[in-house]
Amino acid sequence: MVPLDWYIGLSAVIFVIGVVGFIIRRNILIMLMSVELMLNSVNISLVAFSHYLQDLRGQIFVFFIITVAAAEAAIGLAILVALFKNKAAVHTDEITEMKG
Amino acid sequence: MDKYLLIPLLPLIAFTINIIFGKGIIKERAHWIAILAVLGSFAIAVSTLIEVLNGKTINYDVYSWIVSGSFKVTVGFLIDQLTAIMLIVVTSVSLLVHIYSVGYMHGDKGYYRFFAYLSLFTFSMLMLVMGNNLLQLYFGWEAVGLCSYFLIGFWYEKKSASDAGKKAFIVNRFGDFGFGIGVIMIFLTLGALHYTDIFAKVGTLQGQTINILGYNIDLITLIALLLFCGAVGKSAQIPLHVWLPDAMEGPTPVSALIHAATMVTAGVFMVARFNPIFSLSETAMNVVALTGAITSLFAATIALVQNDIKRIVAYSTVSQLGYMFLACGVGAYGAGVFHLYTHAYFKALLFLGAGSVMHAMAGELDIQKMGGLKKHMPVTYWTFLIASLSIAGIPGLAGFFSKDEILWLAYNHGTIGKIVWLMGTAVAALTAFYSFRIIFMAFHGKFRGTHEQEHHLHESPKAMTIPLIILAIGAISAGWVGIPAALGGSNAIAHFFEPVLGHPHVTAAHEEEFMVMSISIVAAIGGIFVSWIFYSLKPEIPKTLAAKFKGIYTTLWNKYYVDELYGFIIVRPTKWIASNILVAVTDGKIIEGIVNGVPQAIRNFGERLRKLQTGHLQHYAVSMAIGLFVILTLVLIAAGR
Amino acid sequence: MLPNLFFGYFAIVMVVLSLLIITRRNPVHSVLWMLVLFFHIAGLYLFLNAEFLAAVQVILYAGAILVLFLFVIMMLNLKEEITAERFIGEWPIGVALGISIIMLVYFALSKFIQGPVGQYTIEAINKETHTKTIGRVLYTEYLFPFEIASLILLIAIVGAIVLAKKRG
Amino acid sequence: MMNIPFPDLRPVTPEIIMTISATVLLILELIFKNKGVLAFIAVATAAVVLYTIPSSHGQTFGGMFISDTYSTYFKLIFMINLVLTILISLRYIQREKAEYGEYYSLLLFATSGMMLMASAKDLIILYLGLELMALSTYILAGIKRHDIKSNEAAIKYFLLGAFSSALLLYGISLIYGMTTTTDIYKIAASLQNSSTPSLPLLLSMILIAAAFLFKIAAAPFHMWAPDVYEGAPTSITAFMSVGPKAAGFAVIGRVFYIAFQSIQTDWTAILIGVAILTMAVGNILALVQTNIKRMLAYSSIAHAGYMLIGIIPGTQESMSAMMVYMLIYAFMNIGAFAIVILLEKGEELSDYEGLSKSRPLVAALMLIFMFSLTGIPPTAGFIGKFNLFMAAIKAGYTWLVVIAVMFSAMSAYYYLRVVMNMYMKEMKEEAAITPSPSLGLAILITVLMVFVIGIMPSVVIG
Repeated sequence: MVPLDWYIGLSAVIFVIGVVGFIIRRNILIMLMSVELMLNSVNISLVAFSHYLQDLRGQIFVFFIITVAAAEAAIGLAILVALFKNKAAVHTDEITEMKG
Repeated sequence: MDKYLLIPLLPLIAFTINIIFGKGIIKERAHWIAILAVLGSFAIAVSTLIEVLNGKTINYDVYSWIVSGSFKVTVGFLIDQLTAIMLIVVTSVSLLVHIYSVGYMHGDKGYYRFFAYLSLFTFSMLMLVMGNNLLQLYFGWEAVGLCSYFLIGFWYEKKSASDAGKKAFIVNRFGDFGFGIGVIMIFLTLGALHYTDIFAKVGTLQGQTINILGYNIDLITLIALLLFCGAVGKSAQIPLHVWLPDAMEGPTPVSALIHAATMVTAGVFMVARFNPIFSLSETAMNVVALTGAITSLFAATIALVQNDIKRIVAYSTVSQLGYMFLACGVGAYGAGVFHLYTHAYFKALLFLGAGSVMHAMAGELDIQKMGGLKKHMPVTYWTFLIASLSIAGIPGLAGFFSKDEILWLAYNHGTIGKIVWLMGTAVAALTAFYSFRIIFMAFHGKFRGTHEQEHHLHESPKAMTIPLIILAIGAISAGWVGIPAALGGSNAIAHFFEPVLGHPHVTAAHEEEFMVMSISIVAAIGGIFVSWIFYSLKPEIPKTLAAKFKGIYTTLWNKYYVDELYGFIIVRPTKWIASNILVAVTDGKIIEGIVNGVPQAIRNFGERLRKLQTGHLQHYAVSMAIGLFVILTLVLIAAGR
Repeated sequence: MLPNLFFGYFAIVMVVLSLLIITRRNPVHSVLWMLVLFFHIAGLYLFLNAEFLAAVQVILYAGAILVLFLFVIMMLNLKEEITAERFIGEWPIGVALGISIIMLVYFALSKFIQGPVGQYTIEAINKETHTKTIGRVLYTEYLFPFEIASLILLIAIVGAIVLAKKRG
Repeated sequence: MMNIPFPDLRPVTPEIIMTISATVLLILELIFKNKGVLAFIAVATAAVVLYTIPSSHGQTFGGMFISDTYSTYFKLIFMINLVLTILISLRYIQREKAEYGEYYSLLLFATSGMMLMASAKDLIILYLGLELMALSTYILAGIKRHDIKSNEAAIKYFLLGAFSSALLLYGISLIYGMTTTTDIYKIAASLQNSSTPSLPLLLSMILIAAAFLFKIAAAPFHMWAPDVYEGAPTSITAFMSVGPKAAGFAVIGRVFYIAFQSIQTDWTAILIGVAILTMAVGNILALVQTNIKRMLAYSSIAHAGYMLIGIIPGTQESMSAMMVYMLIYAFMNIGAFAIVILLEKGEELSDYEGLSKSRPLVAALMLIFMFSLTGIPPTAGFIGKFNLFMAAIKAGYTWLVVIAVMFSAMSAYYYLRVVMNMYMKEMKEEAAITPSPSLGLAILITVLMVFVIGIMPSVVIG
């Protein structure tokens, strides 16, 4: 059987890739995708735990996370659309009206 | 509701109503609320006095604000004989001044504001005298100071008024600084803030010393002197007396209420209240007695040559306050408070009379430009005369009994007592002289002002004269509660105060008392007589004297150059340091250097820090990630070890 | 051995896909790589005996969320996007930070000890079928969070309407 | 077929009423043209909920949800926050042309989310409650959708919020892997046995802490706050500066004290550092602001720093002092925002110059709130700080209190600058105000409470 540690490692790597993507990309859409990446890494580890711990809680949690991720994407994109209507900007360094 | 609580609460309610609705709804009706409130307080104060006369004392905490260990911040009332008298003084004078102000302040654009401040002041003063703990005293102390600041600078458009307000505020800071330290020291050494606890424990401090810069200083003396510092500031004693004469820039009712009858006597009240502490330190007592005597003499001499009617009365106040401290210093606290009580009436009357004169003279204050006012304003004249007779110490009037009690008890108090008695008697003569100088110059003789002013002369409205008459009754009769045994009285007031303030035991015979009494009567009558010769019979004498003793005259005229001295030793060096040294240090930015230096440095730092907040989303995420990274590193290293 | 190889394939492909997602210049490509990634994740779920979740992953993520992304991408000016700078100026810091964090996480997680084993063994689940088990648990034990999740979806709809709908 | 008993709904009655009302409001929005009706229903809901909270104690849904005195207190704060926000919103959202019926519905949903967070005994509920609150707040922050600043605030808040909740999830997943449970109390029991803290546990604790610290806007996770507070509609800024912050503190209290009890020394050390940094950043940066909403944002960061001092000692007394502080903060902060809303032009500090001449009453009210935020007696702010600092001193954190007092003294500088502007500077132009009965009521309530608590602290302490 595949050791649990492998799943943990995989999940950690994808999570950090998501973090890095979030930090370095200028495009808000890609940042949103990076967040989805992070959430998916969490899902992977939760499903793996669920399997190895013989407990369903992890999978139930994943179900909720997917739900929330969908809601989050909908709202995030709605905000982006609202922003886009006022100012055709999808890059974070173009929306620095407020600072200091 | 608790009736004692209502005493300070009513003026507070009046203040709140007037300050909130005064500008819009109430406007010219502001006085009704204020007067009704203080009338209510007065009525309750009278009923409280009756209870106290029947032997009841009240001491309880109304409300605990913060309790944290032995640090208890509470609002509580201690109503004993001392407080009961103070309540009567404060509420009655305040009531009369309120009524008087209806006429005096009529038509002023800050009418509602004036009454709001008066109410606030009354509230603060009542809190001060009714408190049963040090912090409440301190609160009242600062609050009356603040109200005084507002009221002196009431006509803030006038520069001299706002300057005087600032001066009063700053000079009082010096005194209050010492007072504050005194309060802290009492809490630190005794762990108590309530009077009863303090007085119960203060005996344990006896003999303890504290080492300051290598000198062993008696702890009780130190505490007493620190408290006295506050009294010196608030009651305008030497060397902090300079603010009071300037405070006359405020409206006259304010001078009468705050700067004659009530607030300035808070220092005397405080010393009397803390008599268990003062009595334990002979040094402190002597300092109090001498400060009082010197101030009294000093201020009386200045008053001799001033021409501004309110200034003369102001110096007279300083002088009389000195009298009260003199009394406290010789252990005659009861006599001091008795004088405080009689003084409140005749001095308030003098101020209000002066205000009435000013009203008629369209703001003129110089007595040289007055004269013959007697026939134009008879009520003012007669009441002013009664007040002058009372302050001069003519037998039968209020001032006589209280002043005589002080002099007699001082006379019986050892060497120091004899010295201050002599000074006190001299002051009595001087007081009579300068008081009647006003009478003769302002009310008798020919009018010396302009025609326009003469045409305008009139008696003041009823709202002003009625308080004068009531106060005149007080100036006559207030002293009758203290007729000494030597004159066949029972000296009721001394016995009344005895449980709280004690009473020095005097064994000397009545004959000796008559002697002391006669000397002061002779001094008073002599003063009046000389004044009559100088200012009525032969008006050229003062001018010749002034020319002959030019040095003395100018010294007195310039109030012993104290303001100039302070200007020289405090203000100028400070300015010099500021403009020379600090400018050199801070590149011409004096204010930034002192006041804004540190904040500016922080601001500069903030401005730099602000650059980090770029508005760029990623930078925020990076900051979060860095924060996470740092915390992770630190914690994992700490745990991994 | 075979499962390990299978996992190895999935792991490597998923990491590579993740890297591709965050580095592609064209957002459409990122979305498409993400689609592939989601299929792989679904495969991994199957591998972990979570058939229901695998289906949800494909239907919801690939079918709904990514489509939503594509709709929004259509609003962008892709021509300009392709020529624009991809990364922020300080991207090396971000990458360095990422590498440091993964090292720390690896250091911490190398001491990972799994918790006690529960009652839902693979046999027990297989007996009832996965979907049914999940459904039963979801509607009994987890009824409360399920209701909250429904509220979250409701406000997602409300939010989208409030923010993006044309109104007078 | 298994027979499953229907869960006991009594403990969740307040939440059920709240969400039903929120949903009904969505429908009523189509019926009523006058949105004031919706606001009234929302306030009535809050009142009903407040009435049902005390009788709802207990656990339900298999112990996922707990209603106890702790959650009750926070729910009280949420209700106050909700009611005051609605009162200050009514006229304001009309003025800002953002009068959507969904506004009130979303406020109720956000508040339900906070209530769930305060009552969550299970991390799943906690997460879902947090998301319910967060997603509603993102929308509310961006509800002025024609305003670029509002859009910017929403997108910033949203992206960083999503990022932080991903951190939270990762932390939770690790905890789950280590303990096979998501129940806060069972986690504690499971971790009790291990004598030395394991590194994965610390990692997950830090990740969870980061997410919570993000919600309360503590440094270095605070940077969203000034931008979002400035850009969001002012009424929502008031809402956000109290509600999510209180909810954040509620979950910090519960999760850290119970689930992470075994590693208390570790997280205490982190929180001390964070608290000091938060106070420093909040106070120093507030000094240099020229926009009052931004200044209040930094001030709210600083206040979060003070409140963390209540969490650190971990005594009963300090925790309750923190909760009292939160309550007081709710009143004085929303009060200050209410004044900002009252003024037609009130977002820049220079708008306050000479306000005492043109609007003496407004200036006096602002003065009271500024005094209270500074912590000058006899206002509630003083009581809050005194109580909080005393509790910390009694627990032996005198040095921390000394630092806090220093920063607090520094805060006088920027709060009193508003007062200086109002009273010492010359008036540039007559300040226009947009009064309304509801806004007046909100100001009256807040100013009364600032004084009542300030003068009679026993109403909230003990």
